Amino acid sequence: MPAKKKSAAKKKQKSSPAKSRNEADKTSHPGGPHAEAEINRSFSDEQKVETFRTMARIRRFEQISLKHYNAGKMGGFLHLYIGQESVAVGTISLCGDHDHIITAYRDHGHALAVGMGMNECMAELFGKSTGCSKGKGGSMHYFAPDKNFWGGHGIVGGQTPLGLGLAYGLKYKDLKGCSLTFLGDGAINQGAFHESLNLAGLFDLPAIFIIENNGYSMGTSQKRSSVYPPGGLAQRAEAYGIDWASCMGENVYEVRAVTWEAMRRAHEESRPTVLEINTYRYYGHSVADANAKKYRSKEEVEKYQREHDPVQIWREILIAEGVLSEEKANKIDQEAKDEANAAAKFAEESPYPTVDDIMTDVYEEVDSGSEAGRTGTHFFNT
Amino acid sequence: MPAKKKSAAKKKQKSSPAKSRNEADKTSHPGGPHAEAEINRSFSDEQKVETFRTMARIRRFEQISLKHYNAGKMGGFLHLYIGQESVAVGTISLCGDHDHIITAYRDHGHALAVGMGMNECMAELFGKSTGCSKGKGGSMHYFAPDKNFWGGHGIVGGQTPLGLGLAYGLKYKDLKGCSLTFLGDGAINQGAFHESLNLAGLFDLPAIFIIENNGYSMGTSQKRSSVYPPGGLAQRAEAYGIDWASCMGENVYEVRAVTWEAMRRAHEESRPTVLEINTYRYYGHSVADANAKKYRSKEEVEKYQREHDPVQIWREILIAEGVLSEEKANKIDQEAKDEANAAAKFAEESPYPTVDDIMTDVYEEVDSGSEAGRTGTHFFNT
Amino acid sequence: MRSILYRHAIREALDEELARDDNVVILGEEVAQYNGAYKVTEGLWKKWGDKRVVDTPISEAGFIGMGVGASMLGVRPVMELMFWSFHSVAFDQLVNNAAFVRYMSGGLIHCPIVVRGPANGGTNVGATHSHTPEGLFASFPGLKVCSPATPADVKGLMKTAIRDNDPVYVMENTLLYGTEGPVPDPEDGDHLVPLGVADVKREGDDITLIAHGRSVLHALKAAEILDHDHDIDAEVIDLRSIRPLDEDAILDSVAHTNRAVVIDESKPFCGVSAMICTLLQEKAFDDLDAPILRVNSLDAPSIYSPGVENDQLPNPQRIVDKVLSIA
Amino acid sequence: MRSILYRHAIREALDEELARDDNVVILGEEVAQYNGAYKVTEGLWKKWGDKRVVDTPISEAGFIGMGVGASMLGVRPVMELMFWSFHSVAFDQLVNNAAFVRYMSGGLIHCPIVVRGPANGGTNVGATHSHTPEGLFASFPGLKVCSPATPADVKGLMKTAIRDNDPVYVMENTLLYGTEGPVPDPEDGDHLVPLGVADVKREGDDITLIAHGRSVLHALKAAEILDHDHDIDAEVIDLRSIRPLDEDAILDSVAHTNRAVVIDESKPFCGVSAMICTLLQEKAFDDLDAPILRVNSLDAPSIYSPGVENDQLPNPQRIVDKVLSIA
Ligand SMILES: Cc1ncc(C[n+]2csc(CCOP(=O)(O)OP(=O)(O)O)c2C)c(N)n1
Ligand SMILES: Cc1ncc(C[n+]2csc(CCOP(=O)(O)OP(=O)(O)O)c2C)c(N)n1
Ligand SMILES: [Mg+2]
Ligand SMILES: [Mg+2]
Repeated sequence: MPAKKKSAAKKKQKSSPAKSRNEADKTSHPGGPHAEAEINRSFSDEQKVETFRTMARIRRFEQISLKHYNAGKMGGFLHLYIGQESVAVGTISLCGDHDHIITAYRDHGHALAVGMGMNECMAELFGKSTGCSKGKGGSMHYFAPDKNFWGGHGIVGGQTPLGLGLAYGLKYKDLKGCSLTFLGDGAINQGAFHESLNLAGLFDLPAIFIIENNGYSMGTSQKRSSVYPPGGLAQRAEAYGIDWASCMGENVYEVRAVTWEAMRRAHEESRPTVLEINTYRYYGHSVADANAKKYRSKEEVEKYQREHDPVQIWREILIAEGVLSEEKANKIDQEAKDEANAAAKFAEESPYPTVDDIMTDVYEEVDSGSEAGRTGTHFFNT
Repeated sequence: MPAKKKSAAKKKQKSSPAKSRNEADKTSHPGGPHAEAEINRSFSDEQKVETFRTMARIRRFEQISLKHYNAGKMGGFLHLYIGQESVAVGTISLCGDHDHIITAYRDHGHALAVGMGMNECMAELFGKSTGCSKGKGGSMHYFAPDKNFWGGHGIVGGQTPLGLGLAYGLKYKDLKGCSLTFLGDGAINQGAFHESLNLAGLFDLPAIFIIENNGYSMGTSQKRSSVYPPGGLAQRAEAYGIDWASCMGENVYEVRAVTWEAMRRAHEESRPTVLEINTYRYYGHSVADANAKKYRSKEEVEKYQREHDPVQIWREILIAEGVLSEEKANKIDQEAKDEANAAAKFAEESPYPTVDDIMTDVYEEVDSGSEAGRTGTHFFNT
Repeated sequence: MRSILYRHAIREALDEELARDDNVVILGEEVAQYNGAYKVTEGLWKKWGDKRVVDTPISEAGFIGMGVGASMLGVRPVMELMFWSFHSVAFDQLVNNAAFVRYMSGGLIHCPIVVRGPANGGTNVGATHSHTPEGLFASFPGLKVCSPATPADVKGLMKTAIRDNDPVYVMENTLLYGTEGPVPDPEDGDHLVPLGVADVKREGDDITLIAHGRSVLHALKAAEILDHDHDIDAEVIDLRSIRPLDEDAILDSVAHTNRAVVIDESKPFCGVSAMICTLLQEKAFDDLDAPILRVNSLDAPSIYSPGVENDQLPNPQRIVDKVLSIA
Repeated sequence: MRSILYRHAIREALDEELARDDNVVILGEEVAQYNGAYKVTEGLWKKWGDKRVVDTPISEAGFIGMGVGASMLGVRPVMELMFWSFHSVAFDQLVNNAAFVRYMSGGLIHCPIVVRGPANGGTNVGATHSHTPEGLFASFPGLKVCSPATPADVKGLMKTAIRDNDPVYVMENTLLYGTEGPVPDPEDGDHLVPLGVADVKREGDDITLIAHGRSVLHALKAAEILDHDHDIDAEVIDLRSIRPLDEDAILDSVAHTNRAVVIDESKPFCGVSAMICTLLQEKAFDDLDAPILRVNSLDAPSIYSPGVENDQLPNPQRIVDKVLSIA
């Protein structure tokens, strides 16, 4: 994680209009104009490569999960993060010791970005006791509080007050940090999010809400679910006197530059920000999304993949910068693939929780055998 | 109710800045500039006097309720509308056959404005079976669907989706009407309101949300409960691409002119509007508000009463216009007082519901003795 | 009789009611263009168009409240909750506005709304997505709740619910959508199942198994095992409606068998199973030869793991064991 | 022992815990500058300042969720719901996030939050403001719920709740705020009442009256009448906690008296009273000489009318009548 540097404050920072790869190529820096942002100038080569590795690992992790989901190894839902890697990785690459992360059910990318291991993540998908949540949470409910990662939440918008609470806790404890709360473009129409924005603005909390706008909530395009101001979804922040920005999410430099402004504002001014980061998901809403090919055209998907793929773009930027070579990139990718396959093997070979395990982790006081946990009947199995 | 006339459409109409009585006096029309608005030019003398009568009746009704509340004749809460009369009366004076009204718990003013009788309203406060809700709803839950009045709702913000639904129903049934949904300045921070705004904008519904900003939600001043854009609370509407306006509520002409723009938009374009109407309550949040004199100064209250009292202002305007005389005004006021006292007598003499009455009005099918209401056990009294 | 899927039985009910009454409108997330997350509304948007089948944003409080408001004006909204689990974000609209508006208005207003969707565990979607709130809603006077187990029942109850003038919450089950069963042909007339009438799904003399929703299938399976392996002849009562509740059917059966086990996928604290036990011990005290026992989901949040989730839920073996302990 | 008001006992508990642990923070509508809608937090803002006692906007979902999030980081928020009735707009945060985050994280996270406020009828505020959701919340594993009846119990349970590492929902009662009772002096040491321990508020041999919250006072009054007028010696068990529940205390008493009446202000469908009956009939089947009867609020939305609301609620006379029917 990078040393934090202060960057110049801009009150209402709207990122320059979306640049496709081709446009970006025309600027002097191979990474586009945002590469010159102060926060990116202090981004070490090693960190850049690690960022690429994390993105490659997410992509491979998701691909291998998909394979095993289709083979019937998992239950429930599987919401893939493929196509959005740069968002979690770019934003979380900025996080220091007191910055905290929380997201919705499409959480694998964020989990790997904060440093969770593929084994525990994959085992969770398989529902094994070696999973990060011991097989109790599943795909939608990854957690790693030791890595400042607070989930993985299944109820749309339900995590937004929790993210606000993380910021509240930081401020309460006088820690210089912030919370990054990720939500989807469909989630912005949940009441809890609106309440959270007003509270964030009113209490001057270091809370950053990141709308990952991938264009769709299930089969509903953004225009069919929301009305919003000309500046886009993030501009709703003005209703609460909150700063906002929006940007394209395909380029790590841009994601970092825009997010850093918000983090700086949180750290230095204890003020919230709403960000809209435009991105795209390549697969269906979840793997069970039977209509994935109906509500949007093959052409739309393929065009995005061709012109905006974040892993490919970052790879090319780093190669153009001379930070990465083709060989090194391929090697990283191969390692990611191997790691994901190994994780699947690990998951496959791990045991399921036992029936007794169903009854633990409900009450902390019971698990810890404290006096409070031993008094009265906590469970009513008959 | 006035014949509806189309007035010129202004897209985003922001009323002229607040005018105190003295300023208003300086304009050519004794009723201030809004008196010249088309909708007010078609406001007949008779209607103007009736409007005054309704305002006087509300004031007197509330005063007499207060007296009997303090004498222990009622239970629960009593949220007085005194100070805000022009808002309910001005807006509702515009309503036609297909315009519908819904509000929160501070509902007596709206109830009398739609034409409910003092007897049924007062009896409801006393909890008598002759009350509009048979004593079942109480002060917060007046209803008169035959007068397009849908309550009276106790959960802050909870009525806002219902108001939206009234607009949905009108549009669904192809009726040219709108819903007026009243809410307080504190209620705007409930999630359901935000969800309703997005839905109203998205579905092009003829829904008008009227924020009666009386400066406080219980003991919390507006600035301590909300962050909002420079244009005020209504400007939050921009987050949903919805038109908005704000105005002072003390002058019936102004309230009507601004509201009519919104109603015209609803009727002609099936588009929603958010209005902020600035007003003031003279008494505590409810009569039980022990701190009413602590969170705001006596001077603040008295200044408002002196300079902005809506009943007094309307009275003076109508006298200046020659529509009303001092004597006539006094007579109307005396009649209102007598009517309220008679209503209290009616209420006092009316019977309470019986214990059996507790069990009716739960299921329509049971009450009507329909087949569906006779099948199975609906109630589980032991 | 023709045999159709549970999901198609619902669709048929919706389709018929859309045809019967112009005021019926289907609303919910992904119900129109997407054809429903679980394909229950498949084809209805295409057939009935934008006015009658409406996609909503992810704003359950907003759109359910909107449905309640519209219903007061005489529209008859049939609202889909993609999962009943999402009741938690619309709770106020569901339990205050829908349930109480009639009462608080002294009977002036009625609220003919239907809210429907799946309410079940067993699909490895974890604690937030596996709520079974039928008892929770049935505890609010003003609401009606049903939980049909078969294609015929879900069709008949759905049509009844839509015609009912009170709010009715229909709890379906994703694990039943693909089950098949006989459903009367529409050409033979309207197929309606009244609310408040239980159904004896299997007759028997030795013990009464009382269930609703998917638990009925477990009970029937358990009854077979009991018959075959233990010579115990179990009667299976399918409650179908939770409120109104067919007390007579329950009491009659237990008067005959003198023993009962209640199977209810909800958690054991409170819930429908506790209500049935309470009723029975009160109203059939002298009929009972043994305590009424219950088979519920194990009392923890719903676990994700496909390896053990089924062990958390009622299943035939757990029912058999429970029966054997008192029979 | 000194005698203080129920409301002051709560305030004392909050004050002591604010002093004991810097992480304790009080949040809610009007809790600070206004001193609390029911004056429970009177003086605390003045004493502890803006950081420790915080006014919130009317955004229950937002601020309760905020409390849950902060609690995960080790803050110990004590959140006031001005009325527990307003749970309906914060339900998702209360039952999904607070209750399940520990489970879904495999035990990695704990959520030491307290939500408190009054939950009762009897003050003529109508159906939306008279919810008694103790059974509703107790039905969610992961939550703890208590409902204290006396000043000493509310103080002791509140302090325990604040120190507990799981979410605890404390249901107070506006009609109890002004009642007085003995509470140990703080100088004699911390007064703590454990969760999960019922209290025999009156000993007796003939029948057990089981109650919680204000119903305990009705039960005690009824016991006096039964003693005086009918020579029936009733034992009164105050559950105090709903979850964890002191099953032993209930079973022991009924083993001795062989009869029970449960008094619970909630509506009769499901609810705590149904749970107690279910437990008793299962675990004390052979001890029971008569069915367990219940006294609940009449099964309709809560009526406003001051003329009859008391008749909808449990009251001593209804308890006496019920006891006489089985004793
Ligand atoms: C309250 C609630 N309503 C509905 C759902 C079902 N659901 C899960 S994800 C989803 C779409 C969310 O879309 P978006 O917020 O854009 O996130 P994305 O899936 O695109 O990442 C829906 C409707 C839910 N989980 N919670
Ligand atoms: C959801 C909910 N939270 C809290 C309350 C308690 N309460 C009733 S009115 C009120 C203040 C509302 O203020 P505002 O919206 O400004 O309306 P006003 O009273 O000024 O008319 C509060 C906090 C409630 N009834 N519902
Ligand atoms: Mg999306
Ligand atoms: Mg106000």
